[in-house]
Amino acid sequence: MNAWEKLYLPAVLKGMFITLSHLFKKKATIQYPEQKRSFPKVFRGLQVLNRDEEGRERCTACGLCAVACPAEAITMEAAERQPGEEHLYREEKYAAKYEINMLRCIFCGFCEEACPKDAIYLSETVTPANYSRAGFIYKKEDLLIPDPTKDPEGYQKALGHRAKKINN
Amino acid sequence: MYLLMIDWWFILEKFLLVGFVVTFSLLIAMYTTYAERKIAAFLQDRRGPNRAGPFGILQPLADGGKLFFKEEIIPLASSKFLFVLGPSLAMLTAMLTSAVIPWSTPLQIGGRDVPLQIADLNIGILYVFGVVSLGVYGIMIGGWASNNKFSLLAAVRGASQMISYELSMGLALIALLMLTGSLQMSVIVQNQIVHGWHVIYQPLGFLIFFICALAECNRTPFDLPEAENELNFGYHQEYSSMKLGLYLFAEYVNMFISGTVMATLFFGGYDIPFVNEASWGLSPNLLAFIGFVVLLAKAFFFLFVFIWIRWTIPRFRYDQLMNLGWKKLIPLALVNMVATAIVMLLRNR
Amino acid sequence: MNITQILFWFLSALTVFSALMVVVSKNPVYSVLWLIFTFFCISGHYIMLNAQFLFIVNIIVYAGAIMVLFLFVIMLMNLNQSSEPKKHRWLRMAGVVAGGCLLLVLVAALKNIDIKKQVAETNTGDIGLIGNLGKVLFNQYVVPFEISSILFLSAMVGTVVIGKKE
Amino acid sequence: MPINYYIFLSIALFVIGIVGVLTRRNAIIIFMCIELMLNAVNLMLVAFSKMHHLAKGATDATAGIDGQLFVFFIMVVAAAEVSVGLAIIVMMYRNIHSVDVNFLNRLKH
Repeated sequence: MNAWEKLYLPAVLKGMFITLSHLFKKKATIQYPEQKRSFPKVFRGLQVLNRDEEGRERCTACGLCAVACPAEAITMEAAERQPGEEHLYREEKYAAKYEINMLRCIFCGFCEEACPKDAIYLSETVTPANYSRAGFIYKKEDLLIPDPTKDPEGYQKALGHRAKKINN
Repeated sequence: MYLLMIDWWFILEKFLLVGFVVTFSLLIAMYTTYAERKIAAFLQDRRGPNRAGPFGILQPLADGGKLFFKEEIIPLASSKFLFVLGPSLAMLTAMLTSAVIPWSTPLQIGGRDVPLQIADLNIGILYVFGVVSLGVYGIMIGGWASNNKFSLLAAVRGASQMISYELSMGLALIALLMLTGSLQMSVIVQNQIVHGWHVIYQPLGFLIFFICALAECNRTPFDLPEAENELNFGYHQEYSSMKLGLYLFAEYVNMFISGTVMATLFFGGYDIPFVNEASWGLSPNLLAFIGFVVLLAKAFFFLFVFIWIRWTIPRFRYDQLMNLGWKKLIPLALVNMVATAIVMLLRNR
Repeated sequence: MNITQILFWFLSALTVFSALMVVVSKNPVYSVLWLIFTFFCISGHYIMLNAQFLFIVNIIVYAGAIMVLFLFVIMLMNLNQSSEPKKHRWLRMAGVVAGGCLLLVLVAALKNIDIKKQVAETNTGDIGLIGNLGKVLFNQYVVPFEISSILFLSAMVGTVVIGKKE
Repeated sequence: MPINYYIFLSIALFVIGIVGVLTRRNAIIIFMCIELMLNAVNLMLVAFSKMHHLAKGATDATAGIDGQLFVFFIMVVAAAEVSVGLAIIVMMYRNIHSVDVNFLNRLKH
């Protein structure tokens, strides 16, 4: 270094003007609750249990998703469909209990790929916060998508554009 | 200057002035914390606090409220009195300096000239110096009373830093004093109104003074006493609640006051450059107000530069800090002093 | 009693009390702090005598530099009261008695001197102002002033030599 | 103020300093007591200088100013003394791990 460089003053001034120039640049912040970053097409968010067009649950409790799950986050119990419940369940067998432990889930999407009935898929919701660990074990009620016959808007919203690709 | 004569109007007006200056500098310090965060954010392409009130204007109030309602912790093995004394001293010494700053030209109220300066001591600069040298105690007492080895180390570190930089600060000022021939702040400002700002004559002196002011206020790149991330948070490690708030606040008050001191000593105080505001024919009160605003504008500029430097230049290592203080700034200040003396001698011949 | 006298007595009482606390305090750090307070009181006396320059120099030099050094050394050595063993009780008594005797003798000797009627002027008089002091200092006393700078230099060198590790 | 008040005040401070030197064993405290004694003398000198000024100020404007200059020089000497003295105390602490003056009676260890 020569004497001029050893003074450090020019370097300091240069640095100062670099930071000053940032004063006038566009801000990178996205103000989250009001503005949201758009997700890529392949984004994998929270799982959702799907229904068909008549509002019947698609899941038959075959257990393939639980087998495919590398994190062993999925538990389910099967039950047989009783007469008179045809408007609730699409197949003869259904999941009486279906839980996903969101603390274990790694959002890999294997469950979605394993499912032969298109019953489970990953939506665009990001996992929300919760006060207790128990709250992160999502029950079937938490996972089920709104009924399209009763709440078509909520159904479309929960579906997102990702699921449309699957349904068609 | 006879200090003990009693004139009740005089006392009343001084009380009002003191109250005004204190509340005003506290207010400014409050909003400097906001400015610090906002400018830091802007320099880093962020937005900064913008939730409390429009543009986050109420953020300092929210911060203050948070500090007030936090739990007060006094370490069991600390000396309680000194533990409380530390932050109070820091705040006190930060405020005391403002007593000799001439804020503007005198007001005229009811036929009386009311000078906008709390005390026009003829040892004005030395007074500033005395108070600055007392600023060490807030840090040292707080650090020692916490009974924590990290805060003690930080306190010792801070004290030696402040003492070292006081020296070059004083030497840089001596050259300035040779120009004015007086230590009185009002005379120094008057001299600049007549002859032009001192920064023209003393650019090197100003640079040294500025660097030392950074070090005295414990601002980056000299914020070793409180180096929070690599050196364990510094002398106020054990402090919580409003006592921590006082320490943090004292830093901002210090910044504001040192900004005004620099404006007064080197940038003409309340003087507007290139114009003769007395010839505008305005009323003296309006002129005083304009002068006050001008001084504030200069002080705010320095505040901005302080913050700007903080978010640009990384922290010094301790040996680098001492090297800069003792081996660079002091010889430079001495050279500056001698050069000024020689030039003055030659010009007088 | 006018305000000057009230201030004088108040300051004097504070000075003596804090000076006593310097000696009495167990903890060296408290001693240092009380000594600083004593210096402030003495500075207050200087203001009363209108010796403004000495007032500020007292604060800068004593309170701002010397006492910081003391505090520094004490904090670095981490001395607290347990590390200082007390002198024997009778030795301490002897010290106090000897000091008391000196006080008695001095007071008795100076009680009836003829300058007793003289008055030190408070609040007025310009000789304490910095300009006047400076003129005399750099005319009549310029040689002692320069010599004191040599003293400082030698003290600095001495300190560095003593403080250096072999 | 009458000069004898100042005289008695500084005598009191001086004696307190002496008592401190005699009764304490901590070298730093002893040192501080010496500073206290120096300050007692300073106060006395300033008071005397003002007394002289009052007595002779009408004929000689700088009467009594030497007293204040002496105080200035005493402060200079005190500053030099403290720096050297504290260096000695630090060295002493480094060698015998104590600042107790009673340990200094043995000249070697």
